[in-house]
Amino acid sequence: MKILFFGNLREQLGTGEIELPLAPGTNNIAELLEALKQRGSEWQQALSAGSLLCAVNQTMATRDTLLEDSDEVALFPPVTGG
Amino acid sequence: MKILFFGNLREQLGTGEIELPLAPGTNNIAELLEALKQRGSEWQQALSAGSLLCAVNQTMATRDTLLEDSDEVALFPPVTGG
Amino acid sequence: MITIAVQAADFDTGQEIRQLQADRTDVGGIAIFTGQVRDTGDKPLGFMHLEHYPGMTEASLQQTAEQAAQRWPLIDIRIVHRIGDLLPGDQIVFVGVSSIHREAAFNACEFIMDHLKTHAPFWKKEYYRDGSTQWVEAKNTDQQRNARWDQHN
Amino acid sequence: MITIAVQAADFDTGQEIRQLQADRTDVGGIAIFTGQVRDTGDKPLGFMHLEHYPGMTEASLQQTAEQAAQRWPLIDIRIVHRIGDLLPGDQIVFVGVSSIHREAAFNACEFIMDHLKTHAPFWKKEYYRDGSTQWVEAKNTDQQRNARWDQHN
Repeated sequence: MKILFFGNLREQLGTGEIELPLAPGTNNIAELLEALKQRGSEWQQALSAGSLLCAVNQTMATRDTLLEDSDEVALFPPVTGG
Repeated sequence: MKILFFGNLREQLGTGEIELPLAPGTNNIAELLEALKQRGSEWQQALSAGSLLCAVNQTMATRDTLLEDSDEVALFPPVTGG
Repeated sequence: MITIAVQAADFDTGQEIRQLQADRTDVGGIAIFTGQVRDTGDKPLGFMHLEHYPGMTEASLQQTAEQAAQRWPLIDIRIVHRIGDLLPGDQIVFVGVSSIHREAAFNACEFIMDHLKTHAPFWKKEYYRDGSTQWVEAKNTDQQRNARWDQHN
Repeated sequence: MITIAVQAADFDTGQEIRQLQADRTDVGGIAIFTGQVRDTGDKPLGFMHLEHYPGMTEASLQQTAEQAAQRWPLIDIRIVHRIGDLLPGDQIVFVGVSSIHREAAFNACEFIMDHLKTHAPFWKKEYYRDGSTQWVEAKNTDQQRNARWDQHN
């Protein structure tokens, strides 16, 4: 599974993209976030923001959106275009 | 007193402007309209529309706006610019 | 700054917008409306004549712009309205408003159009290709739209 | 017709508007919004960087435009959004909507801006002249403004 990070979150994590096999027990975005938080204190802190948005296959998703290993997941702070 | 007519009203009356001394008893727009209606059946008909707008010295006015002989009065149908 | 023009000549919308943007770094948003001559009635339109009340027209547009400037925090207001004979598809009116914030720009632009439609002394007459003519009737919806701004006061 | 562009290059607002007007005689009104880079904070701005999510950005703007087209009787929608490094005063975004009636054009233009501000994956980072940087924070007022459109449903 490809996971992309944008904006401030990309800077906080020090990476814009990781590849990860979808682990057993990680069925939705909420569970993916919990799994990613185990990667270290920066991850724990950066991914705890309730305002964090997510997209699955380039469409806005929610915490309970289900995941497949072939998905492109993106995590990012609230958008500020326009 | 100069009295201007615009749009459809100008066509109905066949004139865009008349000069008229302010007659005794003609103190406001409503009374001016009544006096003008005496000029003939076209005037009677054209000036009876309740939707008719008026301006005094190039500012929107109402039926009870008071008049002086030096005023520029304008009568016209609802506006349709834009 | 308020800029008003009533003219027979066409206007360059891009140039009008550049005037609103010109060398300023405090403009957050610009809301613009342009109106064109439509040819969507039953009878094909030859041209439209726009009659106006010289002198009062400019004063009326100025007052409308000043009301908008009192109501919202605006930077610049530009209004251009054409008069005379216009062909289908021709530009009639340009209203452009710049502000720090887009909400003020949107509201002011819509307010100016609604106010102009009900207060500025312009009258449209349509000349059809079959030789007949028709004065355009004022729309009740324009009155209603303008009345909204009084309720919001 | 819906036209979407996400690009580093500047755009010509006059040309965008001419595309909306182009040779059509059924357009009654065109509502436009343009946003510029502001320099009104405490620290003088050097430039602003606009990051985006390639692919999703275009899809998101397309969806927003389609929602507007379902909601109001529109003729054309054009959205241009720039990315990369922009200087104070530079144009960021163009939203133009043409319709037979001005009410639909105004509503759709404002809806698209509100939706874009809360849904399109763009992130602004400010680079100040003193060398410091700051990610622009999302505004609660943008969320509230966008929520209005749900209530009106």
